[in-house]
Amino acid sequence: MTPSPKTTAPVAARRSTLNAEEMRALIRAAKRYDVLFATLGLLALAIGILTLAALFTGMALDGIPRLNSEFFTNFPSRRAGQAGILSAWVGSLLVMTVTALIAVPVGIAGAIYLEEYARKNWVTDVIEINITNLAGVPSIVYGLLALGLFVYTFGLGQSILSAGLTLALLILPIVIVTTREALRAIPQHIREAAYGCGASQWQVVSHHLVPYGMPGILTGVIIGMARAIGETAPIITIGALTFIAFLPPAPFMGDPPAGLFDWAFSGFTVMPIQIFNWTSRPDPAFHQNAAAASFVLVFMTVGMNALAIWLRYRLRKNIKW
Amino acid sequence: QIVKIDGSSTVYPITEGIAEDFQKAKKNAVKVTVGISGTGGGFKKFCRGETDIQNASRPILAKEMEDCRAAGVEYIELPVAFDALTVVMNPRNTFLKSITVEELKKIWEPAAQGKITRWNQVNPAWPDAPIKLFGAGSDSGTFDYFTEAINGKAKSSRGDYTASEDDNVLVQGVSQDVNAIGYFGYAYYAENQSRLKALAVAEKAGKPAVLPSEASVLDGSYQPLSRPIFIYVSAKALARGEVREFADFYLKNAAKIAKEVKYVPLPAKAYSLAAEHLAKGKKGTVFGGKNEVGLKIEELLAREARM
Amino acid sequence: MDKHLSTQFDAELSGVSTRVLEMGGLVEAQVAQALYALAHSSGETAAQVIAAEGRVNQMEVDIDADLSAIIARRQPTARDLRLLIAISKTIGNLERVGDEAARIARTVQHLLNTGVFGRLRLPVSDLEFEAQLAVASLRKALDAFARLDVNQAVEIIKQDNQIDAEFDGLMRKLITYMMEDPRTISASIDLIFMAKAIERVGDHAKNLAEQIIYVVKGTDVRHNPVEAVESIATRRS
Amino acid sequence: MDKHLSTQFDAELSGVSTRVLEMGGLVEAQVAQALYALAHSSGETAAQVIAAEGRVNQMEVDIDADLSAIIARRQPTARDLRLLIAISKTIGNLERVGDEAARIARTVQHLLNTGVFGRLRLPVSDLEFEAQLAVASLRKALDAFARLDVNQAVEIIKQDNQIDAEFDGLMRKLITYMMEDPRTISASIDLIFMAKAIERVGDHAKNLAEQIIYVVKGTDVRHNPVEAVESIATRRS
Amino acid sequence: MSSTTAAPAPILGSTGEARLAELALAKARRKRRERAIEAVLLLAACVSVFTTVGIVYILLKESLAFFSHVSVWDFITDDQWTPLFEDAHFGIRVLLAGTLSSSGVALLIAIPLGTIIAIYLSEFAGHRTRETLKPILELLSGVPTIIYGYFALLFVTPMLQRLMPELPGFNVLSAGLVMGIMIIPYVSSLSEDAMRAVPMSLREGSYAMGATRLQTAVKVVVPAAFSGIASAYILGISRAVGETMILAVAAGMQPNLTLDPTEPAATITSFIVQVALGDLPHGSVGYQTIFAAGLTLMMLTLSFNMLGYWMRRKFREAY
Amino acid sequence: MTTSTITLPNNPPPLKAEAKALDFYYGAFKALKGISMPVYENRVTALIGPSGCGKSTFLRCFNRMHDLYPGHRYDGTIQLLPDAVNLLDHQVDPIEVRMRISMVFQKPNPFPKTIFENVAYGLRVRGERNRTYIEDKVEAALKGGALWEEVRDRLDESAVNLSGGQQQRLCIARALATDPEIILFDEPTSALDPIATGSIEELVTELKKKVTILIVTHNMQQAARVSDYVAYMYLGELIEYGATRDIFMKPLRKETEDYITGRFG
Amino acid sequence: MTTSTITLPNNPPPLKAEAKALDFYYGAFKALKGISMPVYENRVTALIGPSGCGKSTFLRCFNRMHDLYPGHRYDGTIQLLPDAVNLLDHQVDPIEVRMRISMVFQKPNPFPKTIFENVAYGLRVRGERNRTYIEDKVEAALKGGALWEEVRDRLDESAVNLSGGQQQRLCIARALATDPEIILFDEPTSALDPIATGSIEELVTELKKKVTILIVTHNMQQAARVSDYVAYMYLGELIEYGATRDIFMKPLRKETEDYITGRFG
Ligand SMILES: Nc1ncnc2c1ncn2[C@@H]1O[C@H](COP(=O)(O)OP(=O)(O)OP(=O)(O)O)[C@@H](O)[C@H]1O
Ligand SMILES: Nc1ncnc2c1ncn2[C@@H]1O[C@H](COP(=O)(O)OP(=O)(O)OP(=O)(O)O)[C@@H](O)[C@H]1O
Ligand SMILES: [Mg+2]
Ligand SMILES: [Mg+2]
Ligand SMILES: O=P([O-])([O-])[O-]
Repeated sequence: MTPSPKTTAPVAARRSTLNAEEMRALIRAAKRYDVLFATLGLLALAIGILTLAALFTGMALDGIPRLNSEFFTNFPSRRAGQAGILSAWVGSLLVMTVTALIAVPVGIAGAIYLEEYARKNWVTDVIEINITNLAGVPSIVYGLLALGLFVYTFGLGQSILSAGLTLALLILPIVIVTTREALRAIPQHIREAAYGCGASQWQVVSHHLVPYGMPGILTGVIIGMARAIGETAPIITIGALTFIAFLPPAPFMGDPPAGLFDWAFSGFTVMPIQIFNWTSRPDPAFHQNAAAASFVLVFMTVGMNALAIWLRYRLRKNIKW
Repeated sequence: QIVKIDGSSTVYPITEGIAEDFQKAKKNAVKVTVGISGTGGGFKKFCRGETDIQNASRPILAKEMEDCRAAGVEYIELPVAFDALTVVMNPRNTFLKSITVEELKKIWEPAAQGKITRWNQVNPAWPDAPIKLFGAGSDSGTFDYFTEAINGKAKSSRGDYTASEDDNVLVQGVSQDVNAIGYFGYAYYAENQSRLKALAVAEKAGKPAVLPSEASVLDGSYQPLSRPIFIYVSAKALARGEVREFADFYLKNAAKIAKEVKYVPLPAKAYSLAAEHLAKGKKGTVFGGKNEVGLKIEELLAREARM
Repeated sequence: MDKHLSTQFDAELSGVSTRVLEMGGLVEAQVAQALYALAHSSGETAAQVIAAEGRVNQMEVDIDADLSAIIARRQPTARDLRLLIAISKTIGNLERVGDEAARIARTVQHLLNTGVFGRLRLPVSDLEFEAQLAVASLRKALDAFARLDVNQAVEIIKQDNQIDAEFDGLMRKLITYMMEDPRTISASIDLIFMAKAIERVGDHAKNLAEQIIYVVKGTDVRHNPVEAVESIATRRS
Repeated sequence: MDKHLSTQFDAELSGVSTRVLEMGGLVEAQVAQALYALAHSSGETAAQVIAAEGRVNQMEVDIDADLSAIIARRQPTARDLRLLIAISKTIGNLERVGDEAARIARTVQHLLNTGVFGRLRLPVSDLEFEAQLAVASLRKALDAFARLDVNQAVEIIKQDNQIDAEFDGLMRKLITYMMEDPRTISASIDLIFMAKAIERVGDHAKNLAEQIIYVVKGTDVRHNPVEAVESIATRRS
Repeated sequence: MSSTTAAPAPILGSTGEARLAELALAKARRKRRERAIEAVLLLAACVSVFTTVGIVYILLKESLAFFSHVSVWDFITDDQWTPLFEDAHFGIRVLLAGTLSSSGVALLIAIPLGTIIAIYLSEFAGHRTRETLKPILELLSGVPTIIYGYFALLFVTPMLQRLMPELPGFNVLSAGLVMGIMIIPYVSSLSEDAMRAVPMSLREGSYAMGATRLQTAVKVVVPAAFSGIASAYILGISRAVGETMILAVAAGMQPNLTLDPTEPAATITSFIVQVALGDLPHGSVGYQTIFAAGLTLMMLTLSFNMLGYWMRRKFREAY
Repeated sequence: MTTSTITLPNNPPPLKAEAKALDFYYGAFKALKGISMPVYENRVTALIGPSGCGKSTFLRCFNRMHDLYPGHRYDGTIQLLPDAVNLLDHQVDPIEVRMRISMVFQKPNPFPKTIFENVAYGLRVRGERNRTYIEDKVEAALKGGALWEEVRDRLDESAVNLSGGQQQRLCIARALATDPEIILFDEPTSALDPIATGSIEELVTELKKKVTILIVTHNMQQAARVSDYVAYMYLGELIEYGATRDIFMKPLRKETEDYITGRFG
Repeated sequence: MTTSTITLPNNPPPLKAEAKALDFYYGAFKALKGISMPVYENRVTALIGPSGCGKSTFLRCFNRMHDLYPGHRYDGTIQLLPDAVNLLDHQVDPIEVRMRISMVFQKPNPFPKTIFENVAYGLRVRGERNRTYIEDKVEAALKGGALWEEVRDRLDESAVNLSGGQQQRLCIARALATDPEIILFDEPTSALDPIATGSIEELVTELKKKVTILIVTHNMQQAARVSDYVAYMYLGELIEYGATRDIFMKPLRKETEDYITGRFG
């Protein structure tokens, strides 16, 4: 390169442009770090993914032999070979239903209030800190709360409803935070456009913000649910059952109106409790059951995560600003 | 028609087996649920009248009796099996053949905390190797029982040991460490004999060291570490046919199931006595709100009979 | 010409072009009338021509105002800008044509007032021929302007010589007249100025033609010899 | 005038203004030289004047090109645009002043060639007075233009009458001459045309002045009576 | 306009005052409806507040009972934690130490690895790689923690023991490591989101200066995304501090006043879960300890969150 | 405070609105200072001025957009004619105002819904349910927005897939669908390329046949091109108001001239 | 394929770069088609054309910005003079190219660092450590970016707090700090208000004394104002290249004229 003295500033006696050789050396050196870091990144990823793989293979090796149809259709039994997870997965399903039915509307509504209605002042700040803080409260504490509140104070007993409510509270912060995030990601000009058309605040919310925020909201809900489905401690605290050799009444099939919700007041067990119980049994055959059940549970979360990703992808396609 | 049971996880396997068979026998006409809130958590519910039957790995305590009284819950105490707390070591351990209560105390008493850390401090015959301790969590009935039996005072124990609610965890711990010693329920030992070795316990120096086994428990020679476990049946619930039926069924089948899940059944006499109590509706506890150790079966039966 | 994205701009441009043509028509008529007044010694017609001057002036001012408004509002470039610039020059020329017409008309009035027409024999018909050439040139120029016809523009420029030649001939003739009859001096001078005015009309027509070439070809051909202009105008861009 | 954000634009504007003044200086000199040639019968000077015409023409074309480039590139509005438009008109006027000077010079050459100066007594000095007025007017106008001085512009417009009056006087005088001595007719007509040219220079100076008022006041004052112009020019905006 | 449209009243009709009155009426009507909706939403927003209030109430109520038995001073200064023993000591420091060392280990894994992964995914990996690996990695946070517990105990600990034969079967290290791996996606996903959100124009600005990927990532993207990354860290910390089952299973539950991660230790959470599921009679002092411990934990996480909130405020970069 | 130089036309068209002594506050910050200005019916009035001078603020007073954010305050009036209601009156529901006065924003902001639903939105908000009526209106509005030909066959496609210029015309159609009396444009072309800009400008001049238009633009040339009247604002004050042609050829105030000629800085 | 109309100046300044038969592909899409064009030293060359015609694509070839994204392909060459390196050569490291050719983007994109660090960034990337040298360079660059006076007292404040126009000048200073041979500007003022735009334009004309400039703008007036040469592109092709004055007064190609005069659409 030419050493043409182009800079007029006297300070730049030395041009910062290096000669070609120097520059190439410099670039080579800098690029070495790139490669180094990329290796490091892959390594870090590998640690995570290998862990996951180890977990999976471990579970699979132990559990897959147990994964036959009876495993899914049998109730628990003292004989490991006959024990199944019927009551557990049905229970999990029902509890998740309650959780979703509570957490989704309440979480979205709360988030809407905080994001769209509430004045931005210290109260909102406090609520905000409060919510992030709730996200860090150990789940067992929710169990303690739920025991006092739902089981005893509200007299809901050790029911699917109590459990659903507890988990709903547990994931509420997640739903609220992600919903707020989703709402915040909707540009202000969309709101202004809607208001500009003469929409009222509620119309803006219901016609625009919620539908457009849906991908984010759903992701949050599903992530929350995935967390809830694996929770053990709070549900044990409120008194989930371990042995339950029958299913709750079929949802919404009883005699209306009261009968419709019989199921919600039924006793139940859920997957993690079944697993927890089986792992703590002395007979190693049960440990196999636990591995199999864990495998099922992890697959349920995987399924939910996949659903979240798919939904996010599907719904986002037509929403851009 | 539901029979609700909750409480100890120790008793759970027996109750579960009973419930399973009972439901089958009743062709699912009666539903039985069993929870594992722990003896304490279970009693809370039981004394509020929320459960029909309580699994308990220890007798009801004064505080809980009071709660029950306050709520007007009366109960019938039914011992259903023995659990032999088993002192275990690593199978590769070569120097431990047996141990005396004395020595156990030396290891486990509060004063040992931080001091007794090597085997030769307990018994000079033993090598100069670190002691690795594993024991029940301090919130469990097992812990209470063991401390009372060994250290003479419930809940009086050194604190620097690995505790776990989950006995499998302890099994794991002991099986991994040559210098380990630990204690937990017999069933865990029984299921893991390949990985653990039970340690014969001598009640006193000079007395013969006894290994835990059905026979040694039944004949009362495994002392002081065998303890009875119970169910408490709510008197009010007993009025319901299915609960009574279940309780009867329980006592009838307890021996079989207990064996099956590796507990030590009570002598047949004990079950018939219990059945009698049940039939008569004899309420209350024979323990006066305290845990007791070293209770032999005969004594228990005697007390029961006195009720 | 193709349409702009902005119909408003199109409308403004065509509006101003129309007004230019209108102005052109007006001054063309003025010149014709002035010559009529001269040929027919019509004081009335002369007066009309003079009266029209105000209108022409006003048109110049108005169109100029429009032009600057369009420039200010539309930021024209290239052909649009050249058109506006050409129009600006064109209306200046037209206004001056109007001036020449008025000058002729005023001279006619002057001659009528002094009664010269009755008394003297003047070569008015010679003037007429020059005038016809000039008016034809002007008309052609306006026509070419309306169609932005470069070929016609070149023709006009080529023909400008003719008018100049006519003027020179007329001059010589008039000088002879004056020499012959000194009483005609004053009137002849008037005639000379009229002839000059007519010659100027031709010049203006030529200027217009040059502007047309500028609009279409983008080259300013003023002050160039005819041949150069022709070659520029016929060059394919 | 205040600075633009764009120094380039400022430079372009002042560049074009400078060139206008330069052109003005050139044509002013041309006029002066032409008159010198006339007064001193200097064929040489006359030739110089004629030679300069090409330069003036070129300047007009160049400045015009600059103007359109500035308009195309800078999107000027308001005062800037008015200035550019005024310059466009001004250089047209200046070019015509140059033409008049050349015309005078050519006539001087013609007179010299025909040897008239030697043979005849012509009222060249009268012409000189008119010429002085006109040149003064032009100089003043250029000066006012440089400073965008409205007051001076008004003065120039007011003084245009004087030149016109001079021209009329001269005309009458020349006609007398011609009548007296028909031999002078041809030369006198030449003189008349020269006088007319000088009068036109005055007109152009006046036009310049009008443009100054346009730039500063934003009002097109052409074709208005002097009083109206004065009132517009002195109105406080 | 067709007659079918409800709203805007004809333009003409009434003017001035009269029109104003009409408009006021319409406004009042609309206001009422909107108010009702707002009230419902507010109620929903308050659920989380109620939850906190409930938690705090329960924790405080029982803690107060607890502190009537145990002095706060002892609670803070005692260096033994044996609340359920005959010779009861209530030195929360012991549990805090466990919590800190386990969180420390976890964060020492999760924060660097999470950050590196985030940078790698956001700045180095191709679109495909990112879109496949990120969700896979996120699965790590979806695995029930009890499974991790056993993984730590049965897989990681023996592995570590091969490297460190002295390592006890229960130790904070292995639990912490696994916990760290579990937390990685919390850190990496959120950080990656934050880095994604950094406008491409900023990156292009850096590359255009001749920067390499790493230079761009470290000098431009990370600082620009710092507030988001900090949130991710805070969440990771909260998660680490609040994690229960892994520690309950694998860390040994041994209340040791030590920060040495190769030792077994008990943490606040594992203590709580242990006691809450145990045999203690409710209402006993022993049982109440879990509330005091829970309160301590909550204060701990609260202070982290406040810190995080303050940091986000301070470092929120506009771009 | 400076007084404004307001040149009213000799033969004024009917008034559509009129601001009188309008002050506006963002909290304690006075963003508009005593603005008085006419808005003529079926004319385009452009607001120009340097960034931050309050153009948008002024514009957004006309549909009470400020009401969406806390801490604002209006003083003075904006009369909407002919019914002479003060838009800023507390009694007047901003929603009512917005139904009568539409707005088109800087960035095209179609809703991520179908093209049809975007245009129909204003009608839906008004509770309109008659399907054929809505369809007719949508078609008319899209025609008014010079978009009908381009989208007639894909009314059910998502609006976000349109090009920027089309999106902005869609937003205009959306604003038109409810027959507003005034349309407010806030820098409607600043996000568009010159060709899209040209078509929007063309549309604006087309629209004024039917509706009164107020447009904020930071592009002086654009103001010059599209507007009939121009208001030059500076630091929250109205400096000069007059016919566009006059403002751009011969503004009366030196401030205006300096801004227009690029002498500001 | 159309052939380009290229009018080279009579007395050409030295060449700084020259594109020859440049094709560019985004995947299978050919975005640039056989572009050949000179870039003269110390001159401003503007690229204009309708949206999507490939202006930015062409510009970004000069600093190999496309290399950041997968699926691109260059055909043809861009010679950088005087050393006659083909910038697009696979052997040439894009980082090296970028060190020699700076770029300023559409939206001001200061790094969220201090003003000083922003300007020093390029030096730091080059591994420069000498503090006084860096300080001198930063000062010189800020002076070159006409920002020194405004920020000299707050070099340690965050750059994101500057106004848009200042940010853009900062980005220019950042680009200047490393003494680039060419600076590429991609619509550098489209996010700015007219006054800030004016000052950037002024700066660009100032800068060309020291450095060669290539600027993309969708504002034809801007191209007219700042550039010495203009290239009009359409659908990936170079339609016409010539001196700015000629292009804007008298383009040779009808396509160019139509675009410039607003007849495109
Ligand atoms: N929400 C707000 N809170 C406080 N001040 C504000 C707010 N919005 C605008 N301002 C201030 O009010 C003044 C006017 O702002 P406005 O947005 O109306 O300017 P503008 O003329 O539209 O500028 P631009 O051309 O940049 O859009 C500015 O000084 C601005 O800083
Ligand atoms: N990353 C990309 N992948 C595929 N095609 C692209 C990509 N970027 C641009 N294009 C296409 O290449 C063509 C040229 O784009 P480019 O951005 O260079 O246009 P431009 O002239 O700069 O337009 P604008 O004025 O809108 O910035 C367009 O057709 C565009 O759609
Ligand atoms: Mg604005
Ligand atoms: Mg581009
Ligand atoms: O659960 P336990 O009561 O048996 O310890």
